[in-house]
Amino acid sequence: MRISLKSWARKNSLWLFHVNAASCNGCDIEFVASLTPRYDIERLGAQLVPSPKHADVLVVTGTVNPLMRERLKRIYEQMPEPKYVIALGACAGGGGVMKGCYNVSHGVDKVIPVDIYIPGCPPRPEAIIYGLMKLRNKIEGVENE
Amino acid sequence: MSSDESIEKTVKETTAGLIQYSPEGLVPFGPVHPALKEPEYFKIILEGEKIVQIIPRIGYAHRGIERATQDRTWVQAIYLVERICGICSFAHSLGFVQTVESLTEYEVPRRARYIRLLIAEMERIHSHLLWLGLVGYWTGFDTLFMWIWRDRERVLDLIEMITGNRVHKSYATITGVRRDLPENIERHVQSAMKYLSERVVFYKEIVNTEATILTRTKGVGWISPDVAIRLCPVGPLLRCMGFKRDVRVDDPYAAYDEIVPEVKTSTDSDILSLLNLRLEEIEDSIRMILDAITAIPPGPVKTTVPRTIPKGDAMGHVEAPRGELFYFVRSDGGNKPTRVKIRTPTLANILTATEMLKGHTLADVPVVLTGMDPCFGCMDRLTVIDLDEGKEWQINGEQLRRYGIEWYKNNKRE
Amino acid sequence: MSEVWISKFYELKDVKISKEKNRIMIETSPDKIVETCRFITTKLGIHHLVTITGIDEGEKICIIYHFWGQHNFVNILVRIEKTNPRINSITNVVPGAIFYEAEVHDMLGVIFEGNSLMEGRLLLPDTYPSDLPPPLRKEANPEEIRRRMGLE
Amino acid sequence: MISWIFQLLVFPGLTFFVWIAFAFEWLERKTAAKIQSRVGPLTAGPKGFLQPVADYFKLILKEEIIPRYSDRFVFLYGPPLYFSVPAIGAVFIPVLGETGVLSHTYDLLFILFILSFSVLMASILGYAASGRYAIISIGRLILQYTSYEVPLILSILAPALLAKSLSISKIVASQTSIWYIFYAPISFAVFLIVSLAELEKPPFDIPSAKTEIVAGWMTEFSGRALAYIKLTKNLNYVFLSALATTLFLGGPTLPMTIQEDFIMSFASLLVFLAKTFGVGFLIFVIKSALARIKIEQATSLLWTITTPLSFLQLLIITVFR
Repeated sequence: MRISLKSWARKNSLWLFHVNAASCNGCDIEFVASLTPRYDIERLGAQLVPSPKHADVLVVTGTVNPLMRERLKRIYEQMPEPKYVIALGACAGGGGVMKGCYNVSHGVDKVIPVDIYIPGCPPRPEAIIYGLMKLRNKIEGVENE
Repeated sequence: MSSDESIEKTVKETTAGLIQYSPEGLVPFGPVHPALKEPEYFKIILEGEKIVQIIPRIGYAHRGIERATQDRTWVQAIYLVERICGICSFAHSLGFVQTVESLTEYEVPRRARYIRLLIAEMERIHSHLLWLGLVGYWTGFDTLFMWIWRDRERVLDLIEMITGNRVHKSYATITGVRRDLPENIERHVQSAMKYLSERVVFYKEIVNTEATILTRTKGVGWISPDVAIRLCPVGPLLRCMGFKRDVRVDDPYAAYDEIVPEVKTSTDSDILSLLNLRLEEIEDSIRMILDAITAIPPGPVKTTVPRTIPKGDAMGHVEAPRGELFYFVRSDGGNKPTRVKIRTPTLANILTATEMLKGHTLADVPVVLTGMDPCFGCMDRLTVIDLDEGKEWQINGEQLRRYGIEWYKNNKRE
Repeated sequence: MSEVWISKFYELKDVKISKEKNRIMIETSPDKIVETCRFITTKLGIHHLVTITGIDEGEKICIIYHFWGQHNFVNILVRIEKTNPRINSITNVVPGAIFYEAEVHDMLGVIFEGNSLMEGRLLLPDTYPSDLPPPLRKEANPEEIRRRMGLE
Repeated sequence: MISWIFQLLVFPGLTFFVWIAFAFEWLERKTAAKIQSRVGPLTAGPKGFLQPVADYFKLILKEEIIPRYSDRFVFLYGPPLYFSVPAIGAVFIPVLGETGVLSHTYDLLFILFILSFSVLMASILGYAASGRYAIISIGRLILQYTSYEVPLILSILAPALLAKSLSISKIVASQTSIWYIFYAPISFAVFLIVSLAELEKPPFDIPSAKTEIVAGWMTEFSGRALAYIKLTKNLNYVFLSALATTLFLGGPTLPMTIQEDFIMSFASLLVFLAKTFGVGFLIFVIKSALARIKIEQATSLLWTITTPLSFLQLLIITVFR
């Protein structure tokens, strides 16, 4: 299988921007834990960047409430193409245990398009690494078609 | 008398300043900001690099959980309130469960009370270590951050062995805990605690000797205790001002009447003393865990209770890692709560933190603001406050977005 | 300690006092709330206001002020009319109450006279429909709120 | 002529230094990871060696967003210009012999110009992007620059004073017997501290402190512009390490002469690389062990400690030589 320079560079350099959209912190601390020595997603070339304009992947956690919904849209619009979105956790995937509360959206995909869903309440760091690997495969597949 | 008046004046200014500001020198801090792992918005008004006023705009993590508890049964509500916050999740479920227990006549088995203490203290260690690592991150000391988070994994391993989960434990239940301790857990607990106590000594040395950390934290965020006590702070923030107040001692729950915690205080009321205070609390928690694991009595871990809870009002509080966590529960005798009121430590502390920041520079914002160990997920479970001009917003989301773009355009080159 | 306090509470007029373990409940009328709070902070020396709870009881709104000091909860309970929910603010006596009062205002629509955060629409998301009742009122319907805020 | 252009653009000029810049970033990330007991980049290339290359190509291939209210001209042409600053400086560094590809009798002065010009370029770029964080960041950057410029110049003057020349090749040539680090150790230490400030590394990463002002003046840049800026930062890193090597560690000079020209050049290259990576490694380790300080603390540290120290060094040199 021939791998183009484009997809090789893209899949090996996933810069993450993390948005906590009204989450309970559970997913966020597990996401941060996946950067720390035991899990260390920098092995895959992923690193946390401070500005959405530098990022390739938007990692969204939480139950996107109306205040954060507008912010989330603006952040997504600020990211340069190609951009990918990971919905981290049950709340971001479809509302989770908060389903039916008056101030939550049922999932990130109601607001912005999502590429990878990582379920769990909260997902373990291993699951986050698995999700990143799925995203790498997806990038490769899209580019080779 | 004059000192009383000056205190009164400072307190007045703090609360009045929440709504008065001028747009010059305004710097937004958040809601999505690298220093905050959670969304929260602070308007910072600057003169050069000096902070004149800081206005919190809380509500970005509001979900409406208090309303949602009214639509769930008592047992479902435990798992819902647990998900208010991922860091102090056991404290939330414990606070709720104990408040509900005080409405019933069932006794919690002694073994379950010990296990509750064990998990609560492990959670305190995990939360304090997490905060300490993030202090390293905020001051730009990534190495410290990585080391501390590596050591934190040891506590999470123990929590996972006992409860089955790393973050949301789903462990406390009405009159007890859901499952018994696994076999041979003493060995694991003892080895992990031995390792951690060595590391805590090492971190204490780093914090008190590393010059760059000292310059960033010593004397930063000082606040007069007389002013602070009027603003009703809780937890380590209150203890670092010299007030000896801890719910575990003042109103013992779980097994805290048998294994008594030592309340640490400090009188410096700055960020460095907060760092030392939390490290000392970790040491004390390690001692309590080691005491509890040897003294743990045999017996059942829960009793069976009916699905309905007798009519009445009850209030209870626990000492979460961040301070006093308050629960009020009203039952009408049915299988669902009529009203659950939660007051989290961060909401109590935020007023004090804004007062602590005045007169400091922009570089101190992440250290001080997060020095109180905020947990906005907790705070916003109900509260949404827009302090912006106090004017009525009657526009929909899309208009708001356009308004934001326009605002950015007009205020761009100030 | 609590016995001494209870004997002191009888200095206040028109109060109902009940006690269960270390929870003291004082029921008083809404116009005496500031006076009662000042009594607690000055005479008893309790400065720590834990929180303010608001409960919709159908006909009336019940507001409970929880104070904690020296191993005892001291709660002040007042009931106000739901049709005209107004009460004096205690921020002059307990400055830390400012956010708690604002929270009750947000969730139940109670107006605290004298609190600086009461002006205009202060609480809930900006898109919260102003004609709907506040979310913790009995008549509020989460489904309707969700639909009106465009979350469905 | 063709040979000269080859030297300028490929080896030992631009391309050579760009590859060292990539290697520096890889080494920096690996060292930081090792100190933090992590693994660091692993999947891109052997041991993750191609990680910086992947980052660079990915950024080049990304969409570039130009904010509507920014200065379009500067936004488009600023980043390549910013990149050219250390790139021009690097060709003055002697790699194969005692002279660089370009050289001049007073080229040390030109190096000083290069060092200050890169800060100027950064502030122009930040101002063109026009964001609140960028403005604060530039204020800090310039404040920091004004406080470290004096110790920077004074510490560079020490080798010049020792060699009694402002020409880099003369300074290198007079270090064949003994390196200037032994004559001017204080100046070397000051130079290292000031390098951290010039490179915006901890404890002087104040202008790009991500927990205070997001990414500082780089916040608004994306895609191609960001690729240039990142590369320039790494190239600056290499440039300063190479400069320290040249001025204090004897550059590529060997203790003996070898008759064969090719072997001689190759040995010089190896010596140069070893020293440069050594200095770079020293900087990585220092920065990993420190927290960020505040701008007023940085200013007072640079003015009250490093400036008098470098004066003292100059005094010692003048008295004893």
